[in-house]
Amino acid sequence: MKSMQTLTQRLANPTRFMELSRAILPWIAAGAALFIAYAMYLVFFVAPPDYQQGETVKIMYIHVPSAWLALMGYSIIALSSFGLLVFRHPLADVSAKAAAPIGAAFTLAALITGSLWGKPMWGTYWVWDARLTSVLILFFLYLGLIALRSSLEDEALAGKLTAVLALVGVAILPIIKFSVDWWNTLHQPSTGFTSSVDPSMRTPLLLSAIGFTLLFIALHLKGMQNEILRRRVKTLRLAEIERGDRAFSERVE
Amino acid sequence: MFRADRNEKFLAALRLAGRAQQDAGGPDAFFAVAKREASQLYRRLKSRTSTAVLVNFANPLCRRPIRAGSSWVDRLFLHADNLTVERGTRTVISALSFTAKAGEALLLVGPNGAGKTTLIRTLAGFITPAAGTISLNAEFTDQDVAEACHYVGHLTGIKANLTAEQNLVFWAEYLGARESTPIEDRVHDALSHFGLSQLADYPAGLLSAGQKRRLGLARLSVAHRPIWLLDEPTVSLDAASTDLLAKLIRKHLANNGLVIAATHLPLGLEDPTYLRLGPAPSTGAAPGDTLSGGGAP
Amino acid sequence: MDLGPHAAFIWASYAAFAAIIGLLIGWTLLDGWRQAKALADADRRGLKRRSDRTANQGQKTS
Amino acid sequence: MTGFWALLKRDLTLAVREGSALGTALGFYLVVVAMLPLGLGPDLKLLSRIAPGVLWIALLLAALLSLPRMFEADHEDGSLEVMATAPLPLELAVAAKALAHWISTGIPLALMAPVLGLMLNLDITLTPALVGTMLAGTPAISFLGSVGAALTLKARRGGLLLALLVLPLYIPTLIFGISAIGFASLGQDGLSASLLILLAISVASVAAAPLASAAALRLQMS
Repeated sequence: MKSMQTLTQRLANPTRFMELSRAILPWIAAGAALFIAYAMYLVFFVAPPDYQQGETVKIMYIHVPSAWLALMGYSIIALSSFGLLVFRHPLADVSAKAAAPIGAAFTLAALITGSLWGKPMWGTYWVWDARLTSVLILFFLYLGLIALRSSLEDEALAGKLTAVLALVGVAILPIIKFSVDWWNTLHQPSTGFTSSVDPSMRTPLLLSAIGFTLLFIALHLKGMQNEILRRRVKTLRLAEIERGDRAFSERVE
Repeated sequence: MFRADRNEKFLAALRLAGRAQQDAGGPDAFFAVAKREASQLYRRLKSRTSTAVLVNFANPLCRRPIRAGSSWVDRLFLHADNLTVERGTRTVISALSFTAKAGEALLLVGPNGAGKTTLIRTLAGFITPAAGTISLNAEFTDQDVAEACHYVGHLTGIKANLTAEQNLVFWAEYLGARESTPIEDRVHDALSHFGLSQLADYPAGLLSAGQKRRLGLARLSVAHRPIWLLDEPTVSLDAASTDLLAKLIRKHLANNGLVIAATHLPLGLEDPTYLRLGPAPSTGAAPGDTLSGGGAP
Repeated sequence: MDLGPHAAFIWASYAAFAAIIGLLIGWTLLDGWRQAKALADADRRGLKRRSDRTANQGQKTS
Repeated sequence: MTGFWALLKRDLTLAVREGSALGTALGFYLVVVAMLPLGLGPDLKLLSRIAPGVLWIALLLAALLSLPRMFEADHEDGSLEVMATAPLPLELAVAAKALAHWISTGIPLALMAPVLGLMLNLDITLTPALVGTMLAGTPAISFLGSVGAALTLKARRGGLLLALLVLPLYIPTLIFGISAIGFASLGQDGLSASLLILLAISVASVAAAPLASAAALRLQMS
């Protein structure tokens, strides 16, 4: 915990963070593009069809990373919320706010690809099975976070309240997962990286997962930069308004 | 409802208007005549049928917008004739009569709860008086009094999510009739008059309380209305803004406008007439003192 | 690259995925550009942040 | 009449700027529809039979969420009173606001219904009938809702009271909406009869509701 502390402290200062993130962002983006391109090449030209599903298994290469990134996104938000409420880390709120839409987008992608994958496999677009339903509920939690934050005027308060909601969400998520699993276990056991997926399919899946994770991090850093710039613009405007107000009232005396 | 003969008269009016349009040139004259005919019809309807709501619905078609910029008739006046207004069970204003003439400022004075706000809201048409009438002079008789008034209450009427300029453009379009100067100029003049032009494209939510208040007052000068009803306009205004407001009021009065304000601070006006409401202070001035009284608050 | 009988679903899911992630990337870049422009506009209007103002307080004579 | 378009334009810009009103309504719609199978169990045949009814009722509830804000926002910052002194009568102002509510909430909800239909295993051929009936029915929801919003403007728990007042008014729209979809599923041409009645209800509420709302607002302001 000690080294992590100093790292986050060093990043605490927004300008310091801007310089650092501007430096590493292009590398991450390039890495993401590289991994994704190579993974897609493998998926479409090299990977063998599944013995049962045939070619539709190709959807797995984007469905599984999306579901994984949906969960990673929520854990980033939970971590940032914890940092904001406990350590009062100045950038935690920015990180939580930037991660929410990206996580929600990947959750939505996981839902859509999952339902399109479900049609050939189970005959209907939407099947109320445990794993898809859990991802759907995760999507609701994301919507809740974004809606709560956007409906409060005072940004600082909105950040803290959303952090509380995120922590409540992360506490309840395993319970939801368990109850939904108990409620209906139609879905095949989750394709862990090492389990029944045969080696030739595992490498593209791994590469695609790494690629999309890098993409997530790149988007997250860029989102945080935008948020910092937006707050800077707002403080500048408020300063000008306050100075304008003072100058106006001094003008007459 | 339209009997044949009335129909005939209406058509005759339209034909007359058609001919009038050729010599006067331009559709405006045609609309003016058609509207005057319709408004007379509307006034007969209004007096006879009790369903004010339904008739009100036909209102927009027969009203004549107040021609802005044209030299107002300097004999514009607002006359209240033994006005009685009740709030719940309490009679707040009883048998009050007064006349306010163009170019005059009428300041309502009196203790809190004396009915200043109630009188202003009655003039603005929000409260229907228990008895008595409020009317404008002959020139605007077919006008609803409220439509000739700017009402400035305690709230600013500013939308936080719109920029300062968008707020004023909306009010100019919504309140103003067809006016000579284009909306952009009116908005820019209003913003510069109140020292807000620097913040024109900032969301109004970011502005300070004083600036929001001034933006609310700027509404007075973007839409052209002869009568200004101000309910304690100087509350939460600093000295500089009060001075600007006084300047705007003086310009409005010079332009034959009429201002009725409930205020504690004298708005720096030369010779406002005072109308005391509520129980007479120890100086013994009778309530509802007629205009000539002019006792200092 | 024959995608078998259910090719339509594979293409549909990749297209949907690309659309969502593409929109996300596009929106993030657009937002970044807009904030940078707003900041540049604010600087052009001579607004100095408190820290900048105190920083160059020394040099300015006024 | 320029005031009418100015007010409509302003309300639509505000609806876009404050995205959360629409977002909450859509989110609520999604959650209500998604909760139902969790309650009733994942039996697809049962779900597909009750799908139209569920989608319609969830739409009514979702539309209710954003109704209280229709007049509250303007009441809080004083714009409502200034609007009452405008040349445009209050009835047309209320009509503009209800129309803005329909465009910014009613239509998106109706267009989202087919997506949720997938979750309830709604038979795809019914989707056009579903969206059609919803687009025909939602004007009545916005305009009748504006009456409720005007009545409960100063009530403390306005949202709850509004739901109680307005839901009974929605019953005809609900009944004819569902029957129109029912006819469509049987493939008869009965669809046009129920749909026409649904449209009649909507047009009637567009014409009559503003009168009641404006009268209620005038009382609120006096």
